[in-house]
Amino acid sequence: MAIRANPKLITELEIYGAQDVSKCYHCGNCSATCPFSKEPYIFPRRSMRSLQMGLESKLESDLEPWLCYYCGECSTECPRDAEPGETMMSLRRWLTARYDFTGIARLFYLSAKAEILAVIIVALIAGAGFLLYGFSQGSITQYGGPNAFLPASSVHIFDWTLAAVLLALLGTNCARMWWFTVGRDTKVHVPLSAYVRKIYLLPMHFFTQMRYAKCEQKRPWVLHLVLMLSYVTMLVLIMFFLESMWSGPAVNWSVHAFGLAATAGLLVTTIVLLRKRLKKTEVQYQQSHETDWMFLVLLIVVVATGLMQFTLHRLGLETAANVNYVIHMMAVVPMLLLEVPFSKWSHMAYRPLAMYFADLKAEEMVSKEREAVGAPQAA
Amino acid sequence: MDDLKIGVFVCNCGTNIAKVIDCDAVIDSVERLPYVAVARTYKYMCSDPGQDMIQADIEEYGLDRVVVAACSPRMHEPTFRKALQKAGLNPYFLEMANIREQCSWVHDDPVAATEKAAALTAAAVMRVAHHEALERRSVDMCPNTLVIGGGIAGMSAALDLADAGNRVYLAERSDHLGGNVARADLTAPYLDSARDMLTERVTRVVEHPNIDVLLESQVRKVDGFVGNFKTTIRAKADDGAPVDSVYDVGSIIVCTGYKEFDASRITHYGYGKLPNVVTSFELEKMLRAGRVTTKEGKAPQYVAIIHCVGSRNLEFHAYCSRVCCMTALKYAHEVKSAVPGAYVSDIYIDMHAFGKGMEDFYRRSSEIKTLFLMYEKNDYPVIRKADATDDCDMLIEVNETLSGETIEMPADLVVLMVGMEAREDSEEVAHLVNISRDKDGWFIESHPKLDPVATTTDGVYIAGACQAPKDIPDSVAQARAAAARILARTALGKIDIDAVFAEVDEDKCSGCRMCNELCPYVAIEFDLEKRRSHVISALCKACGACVAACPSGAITARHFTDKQIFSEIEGVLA
Amino acid sequence: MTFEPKIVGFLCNWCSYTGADLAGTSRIHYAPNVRIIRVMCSARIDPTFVLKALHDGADGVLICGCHPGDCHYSEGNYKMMRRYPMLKSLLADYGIEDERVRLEWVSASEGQRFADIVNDMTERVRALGPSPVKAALEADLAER
Amino acid sequence: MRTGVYLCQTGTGDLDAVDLHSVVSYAGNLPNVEMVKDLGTMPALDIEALVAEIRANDLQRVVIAGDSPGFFKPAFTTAMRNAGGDPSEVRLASFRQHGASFGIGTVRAKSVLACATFGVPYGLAAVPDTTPTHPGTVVIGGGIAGIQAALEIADAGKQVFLVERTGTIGGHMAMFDKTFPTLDCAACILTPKMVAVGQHEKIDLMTYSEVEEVSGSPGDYTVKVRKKARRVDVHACVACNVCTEVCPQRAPSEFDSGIAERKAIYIPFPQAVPNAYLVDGQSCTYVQSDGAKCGVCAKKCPKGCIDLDQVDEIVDLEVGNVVLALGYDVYDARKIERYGYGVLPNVLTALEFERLTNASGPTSGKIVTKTKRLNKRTKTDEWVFDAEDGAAPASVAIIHCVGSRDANHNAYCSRVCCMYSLKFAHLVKEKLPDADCYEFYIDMRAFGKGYEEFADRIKAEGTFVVRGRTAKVTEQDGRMVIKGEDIVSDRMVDFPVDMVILAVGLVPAHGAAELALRLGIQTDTDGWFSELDYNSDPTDTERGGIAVAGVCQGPKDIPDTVAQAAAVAAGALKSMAIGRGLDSRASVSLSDIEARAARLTRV
Repeated sequence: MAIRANPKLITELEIYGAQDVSKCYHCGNCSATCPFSKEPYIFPRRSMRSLQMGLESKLESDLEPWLCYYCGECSTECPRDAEPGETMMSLRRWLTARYDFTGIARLFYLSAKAEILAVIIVALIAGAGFLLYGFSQGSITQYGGPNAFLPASSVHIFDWTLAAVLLALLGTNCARMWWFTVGRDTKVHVPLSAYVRKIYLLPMHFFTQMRYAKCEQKRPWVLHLVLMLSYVTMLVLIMFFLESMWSGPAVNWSVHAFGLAATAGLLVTTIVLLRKRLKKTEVQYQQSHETDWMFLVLLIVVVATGLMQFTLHRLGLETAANVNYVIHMMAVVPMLLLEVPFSKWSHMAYRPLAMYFADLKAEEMVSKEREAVGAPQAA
Repeated sequence: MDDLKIGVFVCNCGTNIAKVIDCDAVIDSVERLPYVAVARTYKYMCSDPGQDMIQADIEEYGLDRVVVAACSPRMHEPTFRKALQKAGLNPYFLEMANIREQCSWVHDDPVAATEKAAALTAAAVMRVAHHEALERRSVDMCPNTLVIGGGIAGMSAALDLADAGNRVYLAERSDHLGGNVARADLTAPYLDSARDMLTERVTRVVEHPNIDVLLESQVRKVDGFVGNFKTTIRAKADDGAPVDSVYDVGSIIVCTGYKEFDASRITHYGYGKLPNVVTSFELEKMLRAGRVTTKEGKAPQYVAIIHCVGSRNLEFHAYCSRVCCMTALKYAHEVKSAVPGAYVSDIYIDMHAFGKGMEDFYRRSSEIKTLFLMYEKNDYPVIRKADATDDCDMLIEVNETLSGETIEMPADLVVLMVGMEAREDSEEVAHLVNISRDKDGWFIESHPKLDPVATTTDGVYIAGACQAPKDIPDSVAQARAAAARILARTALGKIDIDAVFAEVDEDKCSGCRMCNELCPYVAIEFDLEKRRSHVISALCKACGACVAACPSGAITARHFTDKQIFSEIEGVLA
Repeated sequence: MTFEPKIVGFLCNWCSYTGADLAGTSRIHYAPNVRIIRVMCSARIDPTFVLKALHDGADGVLICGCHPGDCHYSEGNYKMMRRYPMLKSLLADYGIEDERVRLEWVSASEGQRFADIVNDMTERVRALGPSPVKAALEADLAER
Repeated sequence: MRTGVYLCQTGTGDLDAVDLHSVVSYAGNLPNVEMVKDLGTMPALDIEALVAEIRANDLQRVVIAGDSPGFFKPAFTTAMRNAGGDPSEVRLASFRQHGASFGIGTVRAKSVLACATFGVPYGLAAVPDTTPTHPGTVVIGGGIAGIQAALEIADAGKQVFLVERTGTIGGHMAMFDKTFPTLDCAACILTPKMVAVGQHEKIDLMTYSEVEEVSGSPGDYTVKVRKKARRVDVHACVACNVCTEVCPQRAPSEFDSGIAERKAIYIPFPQAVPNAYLVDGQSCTYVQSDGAKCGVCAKKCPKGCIDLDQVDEIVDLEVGNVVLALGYDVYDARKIERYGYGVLPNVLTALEFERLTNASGPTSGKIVTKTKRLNKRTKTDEWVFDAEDGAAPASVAIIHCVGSRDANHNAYCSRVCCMYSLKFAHLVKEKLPDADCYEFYIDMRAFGKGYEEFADRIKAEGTFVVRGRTAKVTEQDGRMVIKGEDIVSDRMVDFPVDMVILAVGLVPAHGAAELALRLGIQTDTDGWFSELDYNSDPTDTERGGIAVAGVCQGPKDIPDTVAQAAAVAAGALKSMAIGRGLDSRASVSLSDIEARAARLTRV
């Protein structure tokens, strides 16, 4: 059955960042340059092709964009300056929007204004909420202990509810992702047993980012890994050890050591990434989408205020600490609420999932391929 | 012939020959041969003293034949012929024995080599005895030229010839000059104005004092041969009645161009049935009129351009029409400009963007978001009417090779890039001026690389798309090349005819006409009154095919007569 | 002393003769048994030339022309190509061994090839021994 | 006629060469010009707005001026029609087409624009006067283009000086084995022409000579030629080879494109014209030691025609016409590291393969892979072609578009590579029927007469034609591993072959740019010489009496080169026939053009 081409899609993808895809004349240089491009997942050329022709359903079901880490080799070698790397990046943005059932992601990617507005609104609500709550039951001069402005216990509850909401949102999107890429694929059927057998891939890819390490340059991988691990550490600390982080004034090294390490990790990587995006020397940092900036800006604010929080609290400047904490939360809440399910952060979930799915599908296809024809030398 | 005096001169070529061959032994062996009056060796025969020696001996011994045993005749035959001429001897009384390239340089056994050298020299001696005095003749060259076809090629050739002061008769079948280029608005890849180019050409041609433009005219008859053709052209007289008039010309350039492929021959493109399937030339019309719309008068949202219509496929023409790819890209640009916001797709096999500026043009075409869809040769796209629910008029199904998918491309207007094919009158023209056509009907050049403008009939040249599909620059270049060939001859005023050619002995000729068909240069005419064939020496290139074929041995090849070759055979075996 | 065959070679002027010259300029050595006669085109080679050569004592005849499609006169070599089988069948009837007469295509850049052909042919003809024509003629003479 | 002038640029032309502001103000003062508007670069044209504008000024003619105004014409034509005007009254003033670049940019742009407003083709209005022309012609470059041009002119009985940089004429074509698509041998075609040049009494052949400078004006040029010291008397030398035998010094043979060696005194190739030796000063011991050492060749030469102390000589040639037939160099494959040329032993360039497969080449046409061998002089291992020891490759990969069609190298297509690559495949299959042969291509550009049929034939012969350009070549236990994408069969290509041939593209010959500057002619962005008009005048240049032929004007195959070379003769012969040639276009003043255009428009 013939697939309907849609020449209009390419125009839409421009907003997601794919400016040069139309230049591609399909020499296959990029696919051959990419260290990850292996049968049955040959990319980026094929993805660029689907995009040029506007084969939406096909693109929607592609895992390839998630298998690319944008090392930039393909873009440097491209004879037509068609920027395959950037195209894959844009496709990831587009897919994120596609997976998201609420349509919020799409809105953010298509309009920077909308995103900024949303962030501000959420921040204000969060700020207002915390202030109201604080004044309603405690005193601004009290940090810890009884009638503390914002007692850890209640913040803790807030964190967990927030986490639950995020998980629900992200979970649904991941489910949709599965449906698009594996579930509705009639050609390959992945048996349940395989899912179980290969489940280990998820944590492995998540925590090691081992595929990224295969890229020619290793530094991006290190950066990415540090950023991700610090983030996760921080998440774990907040979700499970919030109490002990608040307890003071004595420093509880068993917890704070991790806290400080994570903070350092986040701070350094975020600054490095910001500088790269500003300097535009490396190909993969040349075309920054508004969402990339938003993500980094929020992150840096969160980290800065977090660190400030720690210091003020240790110095016993309780009022300042409380005020700063509210500001901190005004950045944290939008960051988590908007970025994790609807924007850049979501790829923390999509990437490992994609690799997991890719592996499962490949296994099936290869076993199918066995009886099919061999490579061209046997043609 | 008894008083024949032959001089034999054996060259040592330093040691090149002498090192292996005992030149004195060669002298001894040939001295004994009949008519040999003198035989000598010298270090370098080709050197001035060597040549002086030969000339002196011709004087002293009254030699009337000379044999030089030295290097390959391809190297020094002209040199020694000049030497003979200087000494007042007919240059064709020379024969060379190649005892360097084909003896001393290839053999190491001195005895065998010397024996062979002696044999070769002996053969030369025996051959030269039968040489005849030959004179290079020349016939007058009429400076006028007939150019058949008033397209861009014909006009370019005509202008070069006329500017040089020669009379040119430019015969055009239609009622206007410009040919197929006149149908185009812009040219690829720079989108220059085709019209300005033609206006310039036509104005110059029409105003040129040396060019007679014969519109609505037809060449009826061509007699004679190179330098002296008599051509009969039927043209409209002032009163409109056709009149035949005869023009004397020395050369003829055929620039009859091409005709477009008839798209309706390919049924699955639905040309002629689907209203919005048009040919490239029809789109060209729309663009010129500033009215790129569907038959319903709507601005097309989707425009699809299909390449290689009638070209590069087994059913119709195997060859590539060479210009369609760039023309298609031109249309992609023009449609985007005329209908802003239209989506143009370009359905091709291979993108032939080979010439200057073309690859860049291709790149720019993709930058303006032309969607390129690639299909396999002989796996044509299929066009069908779209359903009412679709946002387009037609759907084109393509097995798209770059994605491996079968694609359905929406289209409101489909443009068929019709290829070029030989004009239906090409056979007639070929017959008229005595040139041959290839399997596709294109005229055949005498050699694709040695001589891309001349034909097997001397004095008749071809230029432009009548020889094979060509774009404007290549056509113009070829036309000027043909003009150059003619200018070279008119500059000399005469056509030099090599003394070496075939002759028919009319007493022996049985009139079987076997040779007529054989001659690749149609140099043999059959005289219907006498019922005898005879060779037009000006056209003969002396290959000797006819000589060997003549059943009654009536044809002789000057300088390669049976007698000469027989005696050479006897010589090498003596 | 081994038998040294005499072979007459008819070479076309444009490809084969030039090729033979190239063998020389490249100093490629080969057997001295072939005596070359230059003709403008292989199409000029009248079967009687071959017969004449054999009659006058040649042990073999080598005919060389441009490769098919390369002919300086566009298709002369094809004419030779068509003539050749007839000639061969005629010679067969005369009882002349097939390998004594040979048609080869040699281009202007194939000096080596020409040398190889000459060597190969010389060996084959040497193996065949002297031409039967000679003997026959002598016998014929004796009878008179 | 009420005329509106719109300036629209595509940004591809040489914009800095034209002062648009002065062009705009100039246009405003032209008769009939009602409005002038500069729409800048790559404007998104709103046809409705244009219609309104045309109506408002009720324009009867619209002139689009710019580097390539044709790109905007359809929009204006549509607008003109929709506004009820005559669509054919949309005129173009193309700065690029009429050579509005360095120096003359602005004034040229003005004259082109003026013509357009009068509705007169620039070519009709800007006709330069004729100047008396010297009957001699100098042809620079002795490749097939130069040879053809020289013969065409000399056959008319006119004097030609053929100046060739190397020791022999013949150029690249002499290196080839077969020529596509007929597969007839290059030597069969070329050598007769070379001999004809060598023996032509009207051709003064100056090999091993270079053009130092060109002065004078159209019809009367003085060409200063440096006759480099050949150190061998061309006329006396009989090519006996003694000198080469005794010469102790070796150097890579240029003719064999480096895959074989030659001596310091050598003949480029056996059929060289002139058929004489020459001494390469760079590798000659005697020359390098200022006559202190060696000099044995001079002593041994039986004709004493070697003069090792010979020095360069400068000669001035008085000519009326100059023909540029410089030809090309091949792209330096070393610049593309990922193909490993120069590092991996069995990665060859096309020219190297030409010599390898050539019957007159170092292996006399035997296709073998390189063998490792100890160089006795340098005491190092080196990879060489050896007809005896070399193994026949079991598989050969041919990579198209090496250095061509690539933004990182040369963006243009080199036009000949597809076809010669197919030819290579044929030669491989012909000589090694069992060998696997792969062609990795992007587009198979078989456009010429009989080319498509040739391509089909090669495929039928069993060559694997793979669409997809190879990304890299690496080595794996002695074999060359190629990595690429096989697009059509949706596979990755990743397997070893024994030999890789790089179909290197063509680049302008070294020194071409300098020469163009000295001659005052233009080159395009890729460095190829610019013709006077792409379509109507593909062989003349801006400068009267200077013509271009062959590849130096842009990549070309042999048939097109020969045709173009013959075409330049037309220009030269024309000028000689009447003793006058056209002056440079630049000599026509703006006011003359205006006047002439105004006159023509009334007719």
